[in-house]
Amino acid sequence: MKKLINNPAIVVEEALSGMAHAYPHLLRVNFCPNYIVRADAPRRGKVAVIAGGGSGHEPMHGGFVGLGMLDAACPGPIFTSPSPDQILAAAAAVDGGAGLLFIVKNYTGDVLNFAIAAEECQLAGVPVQTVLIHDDVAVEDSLYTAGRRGVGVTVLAEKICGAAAEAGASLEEVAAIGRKVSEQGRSMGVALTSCIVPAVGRPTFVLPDDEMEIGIGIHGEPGRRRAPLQSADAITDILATTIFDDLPFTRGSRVIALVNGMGGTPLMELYIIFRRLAELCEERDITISRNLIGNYITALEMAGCSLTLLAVDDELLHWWDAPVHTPALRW
Amino acid sequence: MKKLINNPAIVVEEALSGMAHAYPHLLRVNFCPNYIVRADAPRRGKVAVIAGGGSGHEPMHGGFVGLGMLDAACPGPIFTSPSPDQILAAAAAVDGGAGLLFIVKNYTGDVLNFAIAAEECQLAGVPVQTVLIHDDVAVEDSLYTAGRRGVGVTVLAEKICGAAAEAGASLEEVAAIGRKVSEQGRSMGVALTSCIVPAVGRPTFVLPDDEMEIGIGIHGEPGRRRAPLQSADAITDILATTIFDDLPFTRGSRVIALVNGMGGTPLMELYIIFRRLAELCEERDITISRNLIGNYITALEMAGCSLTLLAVDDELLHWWDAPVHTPALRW
Amino acid sequence: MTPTPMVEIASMIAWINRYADRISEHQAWLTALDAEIGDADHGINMQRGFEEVRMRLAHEHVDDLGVLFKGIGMTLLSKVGGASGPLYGTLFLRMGMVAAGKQTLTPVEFANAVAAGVEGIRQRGSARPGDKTMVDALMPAIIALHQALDDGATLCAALQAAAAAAEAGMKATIPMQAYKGRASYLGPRSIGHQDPGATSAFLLVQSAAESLCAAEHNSD
Amino acid sequence: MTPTPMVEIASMIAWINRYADRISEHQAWLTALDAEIGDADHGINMQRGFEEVRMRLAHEHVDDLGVLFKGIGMTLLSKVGGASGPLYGTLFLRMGMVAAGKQTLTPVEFANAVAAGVEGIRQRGSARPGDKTMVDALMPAIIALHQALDDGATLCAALQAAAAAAEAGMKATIPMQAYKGRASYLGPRSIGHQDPGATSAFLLVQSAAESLCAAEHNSD
Ligand SMILES: Nc1ncnc2c1ncn2[C@@H]1O[C@H](COP(=O)(O)OP(=O)(O)O)[C@@H](O)[C@H]1O
Ligand SMILES: Nc1ncnc2c1ncn2[C@@H]1O[C@H](COP(=O)(O)OP(=O)(O)O)[C@@H](O)[C@H]1O
Ligand SMILES: [Mg+2]
Ligand SMILES: [Mg+2]
Ligand SMILES: [Mg+2]
Ligand SMILES: [Mg+2]
Repeated sequence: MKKLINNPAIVVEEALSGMAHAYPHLLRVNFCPNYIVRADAPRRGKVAVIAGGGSGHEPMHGGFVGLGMLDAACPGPIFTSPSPDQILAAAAAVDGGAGLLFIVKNYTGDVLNFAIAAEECQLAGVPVQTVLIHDDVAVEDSLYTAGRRGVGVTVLAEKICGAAAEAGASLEEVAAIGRKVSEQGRSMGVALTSCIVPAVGRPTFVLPDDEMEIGIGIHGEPGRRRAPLQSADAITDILATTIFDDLPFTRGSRVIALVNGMGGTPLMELYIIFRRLAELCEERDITISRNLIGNYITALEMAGCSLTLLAVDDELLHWWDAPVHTPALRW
Repeated sequence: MKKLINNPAIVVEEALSGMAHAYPHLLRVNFCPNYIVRADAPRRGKVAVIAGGGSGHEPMHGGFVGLGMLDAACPGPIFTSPSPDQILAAAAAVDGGAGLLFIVKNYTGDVLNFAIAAEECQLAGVPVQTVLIHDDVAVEDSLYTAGRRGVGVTVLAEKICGAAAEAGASLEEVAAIGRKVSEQGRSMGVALTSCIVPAVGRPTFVLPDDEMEIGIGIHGEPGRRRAPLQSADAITDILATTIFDDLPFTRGSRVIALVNGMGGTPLMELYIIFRRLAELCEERDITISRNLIGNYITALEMAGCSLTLLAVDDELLHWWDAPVHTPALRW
Repeated sequence: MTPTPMVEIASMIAWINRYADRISEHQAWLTALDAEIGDADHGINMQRGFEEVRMRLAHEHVDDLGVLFKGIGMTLLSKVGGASGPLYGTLFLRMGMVAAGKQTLTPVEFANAVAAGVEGIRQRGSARPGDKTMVDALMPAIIALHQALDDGATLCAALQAAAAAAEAGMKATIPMQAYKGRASYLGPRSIGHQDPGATSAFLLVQSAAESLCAAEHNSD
Repeated sequence: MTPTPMVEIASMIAWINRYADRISEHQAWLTALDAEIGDADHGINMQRGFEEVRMRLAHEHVDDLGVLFKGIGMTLLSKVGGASGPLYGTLFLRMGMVAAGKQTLTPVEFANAVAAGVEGIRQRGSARPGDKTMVDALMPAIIALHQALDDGATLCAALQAAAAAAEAGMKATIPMQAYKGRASYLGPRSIGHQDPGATSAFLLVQSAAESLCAAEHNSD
């Protein structure tokens, strides 16, 4: 296992400590339980936007704490959702009296832990709304399954809800905006390599040199199917058309496009993917109004990428363009 | 070779095409010869800041084209410096009548190609100044060698010179600021893996699972020495103390610190490195006034990192803090 | 006829400590199972949680089974994380509600407490039998436990029957396609792998049988 | 005594085309040598440049050796990139200056043109013999070439002597530590590897010998 770490047992804490040293003007880090909050938390009268999930997806979520995005992030152990007491402690630190918005990726662990925390908050009289992100079109959706995973749309939802909350929108308004994002965004990913969970020390799966995993999530797990490695264009075609075939991308729509690296893929390759995605959108008369290209929601050092398209209107673009100042997203 | 590419022969062109699609408001891409210029080039009366080098180091340099940073970037083939005609064409596209500043990393190829271009410009009556970046303390410096490589300081010099040029400083002033940055910055890097040059298809070198290369550059080449893999803290100690032992970091100095990923290293690991670097600086009474943590000057998908420290005063911090709007750096 | 041996606090603590041992022994195995169809952390999660439970049990004196189980549940909830943390946490929290205020339980009361816990897991996770989760080991176990006690078996014998049922349930997850949890993302590719949560659940029941049979033997 | 055979444009084009063949054949080898102590692109760079040269030569009619060499130099300058582009580019640009306006060269004039080119490389790159660069193959070659011509050898024989000297110079780079170019960053670790630029330089001289000997033979 080749990693720049000291001890697999404390990678999360040491990384958090690095963030605390690097961004004191933006955020504060608490240990035991671990959470990250805005430097100026709590903001009185503002809806507090809280997200969390396993670590290993950096910059998500901690890198999105700051003005116009998250009030708090709750990092669990690597690939393991945070616990309710962690979420509750973060919530207490950022509660500004206007309610809490939980942005939760649809994984059983995240859903259950945030649900327990939400129940506790409600019991204590603190209003909570939860926006569930479940955008991965690789996963079949049904009433009788765990449903689709939450992946790239999470980043967009955090930005957009964060902007609305910063502007003073009410909890119901921010939640409604978040649900709109969740409904209108779709993603799909591919892996060329697995990754190594530090405490495990071996790759989660092994891929021959001429194969790829299609329909992966963000936890170094195998995907929906294994296929022969193909060209960047062919891969983009697979991901993008699966996304297009799902609702709600129609001719004439505008989208925000995220070409996301999984942690071990160079930016150059993401540009090559974006090139093809732009062609495909043009063929379908879909306008890429905004884009984001880089490592935003990762799976440790996995090589691969994911595409996310979010259908937007003027309202969502307005919140997208609103100022943001966090370690990983700033304008 | 597992890469998200279509054809090794045209990776650079396809990536440039992706950039052209993604950032039309920031930059324009020219093909044959390949160069990237600011969308609003040429800026009349402004010193044009031009950099270039082999591709494979993304986001450097193309990702730094835009307001407050580079006027033009000349991307060569992967790891191969651009040619004089490429540099001349880019120069012609951004020349605003106030002269050209070439920021050149100290590699024989870059130096020679930019020197030939500079001679041609001078012949044509266009004033050119060249700032040479040679910050890699892993390399012994001497009159009789090629000298030190240019690595991380390049990013800082491009930002700082770009800010001064944007503010209307003269060619001599911008060049003097660039030389100050070059004199006051030092870097060193480590690799945990090599990388694969697309046209080659095999890793440039092979490292056993328990070894690392210390003192690497940014071209996937082996470093000064091979050593047993150590902890993140021990590695940071090696890199940082070699940097500290070189001029000009004294007690009480302020620095800009860059913890740079080589392309395949997750952000989490860079945070762990930054944590230790912050401790080491504190022990030495060196204040990290600003920091940058992420992939800024890379070697394709190499796993590893480099540290850069730049001793700064109020003037350099002023230019550092000035607005910048490029694909990869923005505030 | 000897009086029905009661379930004591000491034997519950013995059960949990034995389970913590089993989890440590099998951590790598549970994680490897999770690597095949999940995210390679189940053993790590469970070990983190049960080592914390073990430590707390060693330092706290408890004389109420409700308090004991609730404490275990809260610790699991805050230390395990992932899907298994809230689920195993709920199991013990519900057991704690049933056992609140008691220092001993009859075997049937114990079985009822466990049944309430398993019902809590089903409510939280809404997994149904056949979805390839821990429920597939726990449901058969609780049915076998009740059945054996109804048939007059000792708690030891009943738990042995429950462990056998849990083991069969665990193995039955191999041919199943997952519909809940992370393995469901794999769709048909989840077939052919044993569910890690069903495996840790079997170990839990097996540990109960081992430690309570030892307790029954000692009290003879 | 037959008149000294002159160096013609056609044989120069044959030389360069033969060299382009050699580079293609040995691209992987040159790149592999560069992977050991450089950045694994020397063969790729040279092939890119000389394929472009070959293409232009096939499409352009030239009847001035100065124009021919200058064109080759400019193409190399714009297509090879890296360190070798400006260096080999300079070699041919300088040869073009010496040969300007000529349709043929005597062997001595040819040797002088090459010598001017090598001197250009030394000026541009400021490498000295022993620095482990292409200079270590080119300097001995040019000395041997002049020497042989002085001794009355035919151009073919003189170029064969030059190729032998270049080969020895190339091999002599193996034990050297690099002080110029990318290999210098490796310090003592550069010892024990053959310099890729010295290797491509040897191939250039060898190609000259091969193609000019063939020309001399044809003109017999
Ligand atoms: N909805 C559910 N109901 C019951 N058990 C579940 C459910 N979802 C997952 N599980 C169990 O949890 C186990 C995985 O636990 P763990 O790996 O610790 O958490 P995570 O899946 O979050 O990484 C699965 O093997 C399965 O038995
Ligand atoms: N200063 C120099 N003078 C002469 N030759 C040099 C010099 N620097 C490098 N070279 C030659 O260039 C070769 C490398 O060329 P190439 O790999 O194409 O360029 P780069 O080093 O820029 O990748 C070296 O093997 C060496 O022979
Ligand atoms: Mg997990
Ligand atoms: Mg090169
Ligand atoms: Mg798991
Ligand atoms: Mg090279």
